[in-house]
Amino acid sequence: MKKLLVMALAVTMTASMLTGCGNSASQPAADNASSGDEAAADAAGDEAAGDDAAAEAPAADGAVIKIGGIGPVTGGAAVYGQAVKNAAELAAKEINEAGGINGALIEFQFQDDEHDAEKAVNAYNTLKDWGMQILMGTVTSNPCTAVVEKSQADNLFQLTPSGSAIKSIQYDNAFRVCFSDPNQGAASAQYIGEHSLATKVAVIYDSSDVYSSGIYEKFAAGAKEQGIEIVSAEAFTADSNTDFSVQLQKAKDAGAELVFLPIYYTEASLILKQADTMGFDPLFFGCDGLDGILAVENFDTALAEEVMLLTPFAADAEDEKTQSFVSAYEAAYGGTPNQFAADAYDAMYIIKAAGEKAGITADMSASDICEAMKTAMTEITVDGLTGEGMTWTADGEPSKAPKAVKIVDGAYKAM
Amino acid sequence: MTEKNKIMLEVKNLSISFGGLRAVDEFSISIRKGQLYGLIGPNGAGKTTVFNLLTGVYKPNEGSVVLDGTEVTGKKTIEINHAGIARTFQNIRLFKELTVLDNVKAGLHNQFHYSTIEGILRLPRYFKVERAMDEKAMELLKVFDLDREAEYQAQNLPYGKQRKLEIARALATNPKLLLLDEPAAGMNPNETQELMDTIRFVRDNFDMTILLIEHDMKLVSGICEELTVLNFGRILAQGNTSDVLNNPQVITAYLGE
Amino acid sequence: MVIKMKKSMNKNTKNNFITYGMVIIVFAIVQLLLATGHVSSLMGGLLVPLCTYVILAVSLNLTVGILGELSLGHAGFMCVGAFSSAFFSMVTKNTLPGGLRFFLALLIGAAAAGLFGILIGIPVLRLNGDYLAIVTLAFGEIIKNLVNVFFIGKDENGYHFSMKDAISLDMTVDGETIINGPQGITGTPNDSTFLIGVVLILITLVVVLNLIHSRDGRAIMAIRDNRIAAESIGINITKYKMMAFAISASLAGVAGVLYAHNLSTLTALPKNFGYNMSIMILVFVVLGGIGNIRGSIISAVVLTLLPELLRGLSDYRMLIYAVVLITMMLFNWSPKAIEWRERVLPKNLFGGKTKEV
Amino acid sequence: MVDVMSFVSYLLNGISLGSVYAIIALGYTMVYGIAKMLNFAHGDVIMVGGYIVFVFVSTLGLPPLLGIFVAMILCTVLGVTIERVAYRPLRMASSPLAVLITAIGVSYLLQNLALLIFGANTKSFTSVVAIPPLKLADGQLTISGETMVTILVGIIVMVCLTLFVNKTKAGQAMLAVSEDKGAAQLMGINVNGTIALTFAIGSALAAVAGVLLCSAYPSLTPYTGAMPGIKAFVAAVFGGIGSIPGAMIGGILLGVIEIFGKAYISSQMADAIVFGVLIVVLLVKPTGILGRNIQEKV
Repeated sequence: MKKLLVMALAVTMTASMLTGCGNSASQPAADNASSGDEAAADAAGDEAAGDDAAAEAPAADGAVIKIGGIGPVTGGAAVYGQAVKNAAELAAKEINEAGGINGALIEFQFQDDEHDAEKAVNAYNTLKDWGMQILMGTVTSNPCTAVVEKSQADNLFQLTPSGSAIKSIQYDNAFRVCFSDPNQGAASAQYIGEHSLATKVAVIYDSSDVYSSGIYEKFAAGAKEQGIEIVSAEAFTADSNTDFSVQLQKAKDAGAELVFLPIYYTEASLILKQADTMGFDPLFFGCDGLDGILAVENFDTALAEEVMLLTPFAADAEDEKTQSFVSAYEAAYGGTPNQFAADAYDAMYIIKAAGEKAGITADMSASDICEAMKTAMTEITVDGLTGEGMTWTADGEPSKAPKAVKIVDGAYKAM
Repeated sequence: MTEKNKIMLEVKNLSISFGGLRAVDEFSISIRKGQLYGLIGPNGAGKTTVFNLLTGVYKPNEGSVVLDGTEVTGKKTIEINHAGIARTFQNIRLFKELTVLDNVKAGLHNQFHYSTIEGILRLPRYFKVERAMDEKAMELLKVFDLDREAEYQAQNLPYGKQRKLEIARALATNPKLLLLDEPAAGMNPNETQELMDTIRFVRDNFDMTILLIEHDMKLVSGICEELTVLNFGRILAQGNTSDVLNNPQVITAYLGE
Repeated sequence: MVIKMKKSMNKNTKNNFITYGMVIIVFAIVQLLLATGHVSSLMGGLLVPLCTYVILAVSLNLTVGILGELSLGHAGFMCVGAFSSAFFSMVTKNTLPGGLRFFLALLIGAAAAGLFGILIGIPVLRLNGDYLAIVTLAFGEIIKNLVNVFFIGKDENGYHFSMKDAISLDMTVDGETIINGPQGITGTPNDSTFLIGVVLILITLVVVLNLIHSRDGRAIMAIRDNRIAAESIGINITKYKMMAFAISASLAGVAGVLYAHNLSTLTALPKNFGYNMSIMILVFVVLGGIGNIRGSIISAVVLTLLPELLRGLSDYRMLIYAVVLITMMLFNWSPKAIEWRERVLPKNLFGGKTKEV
Repeated sequence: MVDVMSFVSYLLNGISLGSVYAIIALGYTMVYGIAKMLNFAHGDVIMVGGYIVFVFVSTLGLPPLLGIFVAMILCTVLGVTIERVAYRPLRMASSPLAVLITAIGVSYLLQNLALLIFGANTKSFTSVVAIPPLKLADGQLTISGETMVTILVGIIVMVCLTLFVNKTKAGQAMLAVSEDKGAAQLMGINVNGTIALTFAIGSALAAVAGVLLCSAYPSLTPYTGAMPGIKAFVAAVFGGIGSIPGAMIGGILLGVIEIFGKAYISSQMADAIVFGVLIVVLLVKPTGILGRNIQEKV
């Protein structure tokens, strides 16, 4: 039996080496991965290099900057990782068509982490073997916290599009595009307070999720300052996220005028439907996780009427930049991009902007690039899909204004 | 009372019902030390149920069981084994995936001791005790002519040898009373003859008291000194082997009306 | 006669030493490759996880293969070991030297998981078969769920505890949340190394293999093969079931310690401590051969490496993984495939039918 | 007054959640009872059923009933194929665990196939139930049309299955196979055929369950079936696995316990409560509420 397993291992390795061979020719010489005779790792590294590279051929002189991406493209959180992967590949293609970064083309590779910290580290190491110079990731918070530990040790520049926990960018090599969780929670409380939307608020949050519970905590603190009373705060978990009748019933019984939903749109669409069924019609207020709800295939947008959300991105915003992104994304991948896609798209352009400011070149080591980028990040100002005039502080946090939008007639309307 | 006539097993009025049916009704028996005692009766008479009552698999509704002066009525199987009753099963229950040797060594479990830690760290006592266990187990296997198959997996033994191994395993627990449930079932006449010799040998050399259930009349009349006949859960006849076998009621029960 | 006995003892011992030797040789080769810089980052990063999964597979095999009970909650014990030890390490991060701290963390993780094994074993081991499986699954999910509502913080007034949210900890401004519910524990020191991992594998193997070939192991396997007969020869069923279950749990706890100290972030997600993980470990055990310890080691390694090696297939990766898993299962277990293998392939390739332990 | 009202409301919500568990559990218990295997892929067949109806009804615009019919047929084909290819070769394997692991492989396979074909994006399922919600007590209590239909379908399925098993020849063959495969074979029963039929029925039920699950909770992803599948299995164990009415009762009880746990104890610990109750039930009654007690003969 065990010999059989050994054989299986051998077959797998041989097979993956064979599939890798066709592509390995296109691997640039600049590959600084430790090219060991550890057959397994080589096989994986080699083929991955050619396989995922986002459709752009290296420049004639072979000068490419290797940008890696990490996020879940399988498993329960796949929807976020796939959006980031698609948008980043789109951005890389556009940047390359426009001449790349300082003349060097981008080679982009995205690795799956299944929304698991350990797999994320594996993905990071795979990218390192490939010769990654800059990391655009990871998509989800907890894996991001695990990876930042490694990227800091390697002194590799990391920009996460959507890793929103405080500790996800706790080192100076890491920056992010999205708001941090506490930032969103506080901003939401402030917005509700300042616009006198409600005095009695109920919260429904995902207690098994870092993002959701992180926002909730700061929201609760912020609400106190604003004099908003939280009349009910009910949780759900990843294992029981289909029925929300209890949470809604409690909010209703407590007389909540507004229900704050610091959660993702998949669950939110169910909550809206169930609230409608039970005839509960308060104001619903969400954060950037709610963006995407209108793009859920076949969703009855009437249910989301009057829902408000603080989001840096709205897929049907009127500005030219958003519209061209959305149409390009739809043409390439089908489906409307969500805020994760927008964050990733911005991330690639931010890397470009910082890279140009720092004057990075393809032959620089990852560590040199990191040193240059760290400084450049605090000096640049980027107009992106998720914010005008975005700037960064040395601790990695972005400074941009959240936009509050309201869903009217099945579309976002700025408030 | 002399040592020879000491009562080893004293059962009084043992009864059990399953859903209203009296499976065993007022069963009483008295077996002297060193005796070879037979329990016979037609199929479904309740013989195996008596064994299950004696070994604590079932708890009796009424009655008492006294083993060598110790009350064991209603105790758990393991306590009864510790008190000194060991058994074999009608449908063989060996430790199939263990070796023949390990089956017997499992039987020796409570005769030899070393702690879990000594076993895991393989301290000197582990080797010493294991060696002693091996020797003792091989000695027992030899009695049953199983020593050459010591390393076989128990499930690979031929049927007759599996029956013998079960007896060896029961003996390994160092019992005062051995219960054999149809030890000759499925054996050919030669094997049965051999088994009879073995059972006698065990009785004589291990100073054992044996109660056996058997259908093979040749074996029963050949080795049992006394018999009890069960029919429909009740005692039909009891006493000296030849007397019982000539009892007209017994003959009717066996041959039918 | 005596010669024969010695032989049997030697055969077991020899078999065990082949297993130890295999681990040590692989370790030596990897060390050599590491020293000469021939190991990729991916492989380097996988070394500790591989050790973790090997320990998990071997420890579950004790329950499934040796005790013969199906447990679907093994990840729960790993979770207990991981969180208890990570909590300890966080608390003593600045007071104890690294080596001693990790040693104590290992003991704490093993003890905590073992204790849970006993607590859970008391009710659970009365059940049989699939019912036992479903109850262990339930316990695993309960552990995961409870860890997610655990909040422990520390400030100058001492420790604070809550099972609602971090706000309820009611700490002063510079208080530090150590276990933060779903956000778990962040900043655990990275104490796990490949060397420690391999040493722990060897310890696990010594414990499990020597247990199997001892008086207690015989009793455990006797219960597996025939509970009623085991009872009839005076073996204490509850005691030995508990012993196997608790040892299995505490070894899973050790794996949890290794896991927790390999990543700087520790959270209890369905993915890493839910029934998915329990099932994954069971897959290692069954694929490697139930009761076959060496098989567990190999299949844990193969199945952990496989998805990483398939990374090049990008979108098709997990699909191919599923297909390979099904195919391997059919090939390894289907009576027809076994027959075919024995007929077509040379015998020595598969080492005959003898059951190895 | 509010308290009584909300209690009744929770109860109704629990029943409606439970009815979904119940209908999944019926398929689970059927397959387990006959084939004696934990079919971990059952939840994923439910997901496939959901996607098929989604494609035919929401995208292609077929009438819902026709869509359900198509889904039942396709799921039946899928179920029988899975049984033939992945499970049957292992039925005689030396350990029953082999087929359990293969079922897990099949579960991964179906999830990842769906991920490749439909993507990870949530699809919003249009309810196939056109009945408006029933409002009671001035609209303070509502019973959705989906709940009413689910319970009704659950009862119909339960009655039909019971009749089928007890009154038809094929059903009797199933009982015989579930008692003793070897003896059934000797009696001239086609064991392979009977088990295939069981999978066919179980998978058709999974399609129905998928439609009702997605109608009640209209979000469809490749992982939609996994957790309800596990919970429905728990429900089947609750009720006494193998027992058809047990699955129905177990499912509804599980739903009610889950909702009450959330409402009156802690919404964060809902899972722990559900599984905790399961453990208590099994310790008191080791074969579930309606399960038969089987003692090993010595």
